[in-house]
Amino acid sequence: MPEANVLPDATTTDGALLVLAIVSPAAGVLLSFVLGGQYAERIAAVLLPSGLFLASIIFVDVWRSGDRLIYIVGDWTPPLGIALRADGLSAAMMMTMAIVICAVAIFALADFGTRAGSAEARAPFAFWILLMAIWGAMNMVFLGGDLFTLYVAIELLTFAAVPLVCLDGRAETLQAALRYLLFALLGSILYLVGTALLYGSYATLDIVLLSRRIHMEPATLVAAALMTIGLFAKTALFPLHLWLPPAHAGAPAAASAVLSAVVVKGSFFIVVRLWFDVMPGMLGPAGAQLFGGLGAAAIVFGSVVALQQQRLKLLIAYSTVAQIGYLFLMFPLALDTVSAELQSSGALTGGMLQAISHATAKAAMFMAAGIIYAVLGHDRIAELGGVARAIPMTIFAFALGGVSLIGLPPSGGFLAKWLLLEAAVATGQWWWAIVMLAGGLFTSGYMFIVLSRAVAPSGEPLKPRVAVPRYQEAAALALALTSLLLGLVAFGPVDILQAGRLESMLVGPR
Amino acid sequence: MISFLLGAAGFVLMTVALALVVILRRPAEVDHMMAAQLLGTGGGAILLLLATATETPPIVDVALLLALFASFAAVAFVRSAPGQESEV
Amino acid sequence: MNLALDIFTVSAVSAGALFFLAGTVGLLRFPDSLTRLHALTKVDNLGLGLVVLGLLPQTNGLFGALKLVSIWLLVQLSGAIVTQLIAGTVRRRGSNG
Amino acid sequence: MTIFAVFDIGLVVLILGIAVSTIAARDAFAAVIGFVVYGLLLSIAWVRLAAVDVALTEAAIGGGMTGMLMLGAVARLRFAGGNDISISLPVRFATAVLCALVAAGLAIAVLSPPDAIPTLAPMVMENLAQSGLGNPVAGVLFVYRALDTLLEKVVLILALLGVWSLAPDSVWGGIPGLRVYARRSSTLTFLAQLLPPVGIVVAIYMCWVGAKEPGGAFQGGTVLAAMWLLVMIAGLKRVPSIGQPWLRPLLVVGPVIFLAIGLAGMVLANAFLAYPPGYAKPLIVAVEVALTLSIGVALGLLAAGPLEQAQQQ
Repeated sequence: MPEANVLPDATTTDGALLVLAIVSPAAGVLLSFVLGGQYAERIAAVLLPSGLFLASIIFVDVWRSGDRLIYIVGDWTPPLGIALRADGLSAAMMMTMAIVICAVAIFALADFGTRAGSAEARAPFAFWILLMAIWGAMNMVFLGGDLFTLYVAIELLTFAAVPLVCLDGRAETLQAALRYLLFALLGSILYLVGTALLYGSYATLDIVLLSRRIHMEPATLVAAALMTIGLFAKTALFPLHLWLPPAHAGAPAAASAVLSAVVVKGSFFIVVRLWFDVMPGMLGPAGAQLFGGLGAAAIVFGSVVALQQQRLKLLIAYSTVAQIGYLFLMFPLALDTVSAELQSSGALTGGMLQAISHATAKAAMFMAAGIIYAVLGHDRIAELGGVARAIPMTIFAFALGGVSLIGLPPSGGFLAKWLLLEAAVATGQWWWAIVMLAGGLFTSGYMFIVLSRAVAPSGEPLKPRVAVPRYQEAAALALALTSLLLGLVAFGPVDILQAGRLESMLVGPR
Repeated sequence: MISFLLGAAGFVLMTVALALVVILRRPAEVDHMMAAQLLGTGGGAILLLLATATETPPIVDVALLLALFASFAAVAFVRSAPGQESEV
Repeated sequence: MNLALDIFTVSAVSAGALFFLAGTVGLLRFPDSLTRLHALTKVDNLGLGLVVLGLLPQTNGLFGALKLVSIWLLVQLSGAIVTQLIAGTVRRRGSNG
Repeated sequence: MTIFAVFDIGLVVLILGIAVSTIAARDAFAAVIGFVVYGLLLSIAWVRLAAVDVALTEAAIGGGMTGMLMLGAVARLRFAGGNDISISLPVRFATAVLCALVAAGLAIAVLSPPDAIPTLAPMVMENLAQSGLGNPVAGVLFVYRALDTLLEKVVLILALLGVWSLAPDSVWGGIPGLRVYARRSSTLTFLAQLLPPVGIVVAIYMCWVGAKEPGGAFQGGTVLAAMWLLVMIAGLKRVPSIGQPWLRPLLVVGPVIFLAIGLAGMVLANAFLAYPPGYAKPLIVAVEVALTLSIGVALGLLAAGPLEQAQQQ
């Protein structure tokens, strides 16, 4: 193993930004907790935009240099200590999540705003703290260079996400939250057992060191299987998706947007880290086809069930189940047929772009659904008539989100699916292309059902139950537009997703 | 000496195991409540013997915690036992 | 001197172990919960006390010995309390509750 | 050697037996007690595996807090008359299959160890002297992997927030619904007066000894939490409302000091969470003391459960 050929990690200039990205949300959580509900919102109002600013500096930094940012925590290099690393994938995902979280925060001002001088209330206090915690946990997922640090990150993510589900305190959401907790904790434990096995075999959990030492042996295979199943449960990949629809559909709109757009991407990102960075050669053709098969099943199942839904939020939740499936199609498509290794090729770019465009589109759609619910007092799809006239901007945002989910140009979803199709053609795996095209048809189907109901005229002019603040609609529309215009990155920084990948870092023969 | 202490630890473990089987097989819940106390005494004795036999003084601290928590568990048991809420 | 201490340890610990056995036999043979409580707390506490006594010469330093004794005292205390609490429960609900 | 083997085999058989009986128990109360016993026996097993730190944690968590929490849950179920939630056969079957698969996988992994068993332990010990600590576990927790430890404490606070957020809006800022011992009992009062002073001494000792021997903030904090709960259950102290001005500062003081020292390391030492040379041990002890308090309050409130009554003015 060419371990000696590689320079040990060292903190790069600007590496301290990575620490800041993890520490400032944590500080925000602690500070809000102690100062109380009157201040939580204001602290978030300061920290979340600065988080976006921080993410964009890191993004530009990685894009310009084409190399990773590294920070060695505590001045102890791995394997003894922990390294934080930002490669192109991290930077792009951080950026996306910061945008989505900021938009959600603006949207949530209406539901969870605290007026100055009012007493602390339960839901706003919890919401702002949990939102900051999710932001910090996601940054940690993207930057953590150590499998145990990633475990801490997904624990943080779980404990921040589950309470969001039952924030409005209805009994059925409590049940959904409990079911979510059960799946998420089971996933955590399986992941933790896997890391323990890996540590036992290789005496390190650092991703770079591990990727050089790892080799095929029973303990490693068992560890990989356990960790993957655990992460699948957290990502809600079919057939472990049972918790997702009630949890995501039952939560308040702002929470649903975060849960569907942001939280499930955390565990998915660790799957990518695990298989692309730690053990690219271990998945093999059979494993890759299995991942793809589960993804395809998720697409078909999620879409078919979504088509049958009576309620808008449940439809969007099942659409998430289907869209998660797309993320796993990149595994068979990224597998190099000669070396049987997962390659950071166009398929990886396509898959990550799918994650990014789904994040923005789905957040916009859940926000739109929340506005529709607020205006109508229900979200029964059959009775949506006239709503497009009452809140045209919202329906437009919903439609644009749908355009990205279907994969029409110039949306991010289009570019993602284009890259995946290209890989399918190049590797001769036409069956994944069929699945993708079928999924697009299904998606068009349920989008058509909703939109045709929404634009249908109603008997009498619709009286909104509440006046929706303009900024709520604007936040949803902004995210939808982001998702729509994401396809244009083909002319810009799409290559950032390849920046600082491990393969390009290796010196000497592999 | 070491093997004697270990033997004693094994012997106490055996009696604890036997007692546990007896306690946990009885239908009455009050019998079940004795289990934690049993491990406070028996488990404590086993740990103390192990600590001396293996010359690892920190093991004594584990016995200390078991002793401390033996009654605590019983308090929790009694608090949760049926019949409590009827008098609330 | 050392041999004498060792003999002391062996005999005290053996006696303690026998008390543990006696306690278990008591649990096995006694007819109801209240009498079984005696077997559990009184006899086993005596067993632990003898074990502690036997191990005292083997500890190094006063602090270690103090810790051993305090463990025994703690178990004594909790034994007394647990007996009271459980017996109270038994009295309120009957022995088969 | 053989006596060790006999002892270990006996212990393992006993643990497996208790595990099976816990799973097979039809009654929730019996299952919980089986689980508590299982935890206490595990702490002996950890001692035999030379992991005294873990044994201490298991004794405190498994013997004290878990039993407390789960017995509270059993009592709630009984009170609500919902003890007979039946789990459908397919779910039971799927659970059994999953457990069997995980067990089989672990058996394969453990029974086929790598040729040379690599370990970081010598490296940990080699570099430990710099920090002045004697306990390698404390070294891993507070020196090498301090980031993980710090953020785990944030997880604890989030878990507490999750429990609190279950309450109805009307009782926000109110009092957790800990089941206290309703009847005035002189025995319990006696225990609650006598045990906590001892417990506090033990907690301080655990926290202090953690720097050089097994122990530390988590074990000390758990002991503190248990003592606090005991006093509340006996009715000597009221369960505090979560609006108390002292409560939240105590909850976050540990992580905040930890974070502050970590950030100071960026200026005064070489990196985030690095300690200035010569000051490592006093700083770590300070962090441990603060964490002990925070963990104690957090675990106590977690066990006290969701809010139930509004605060009385």
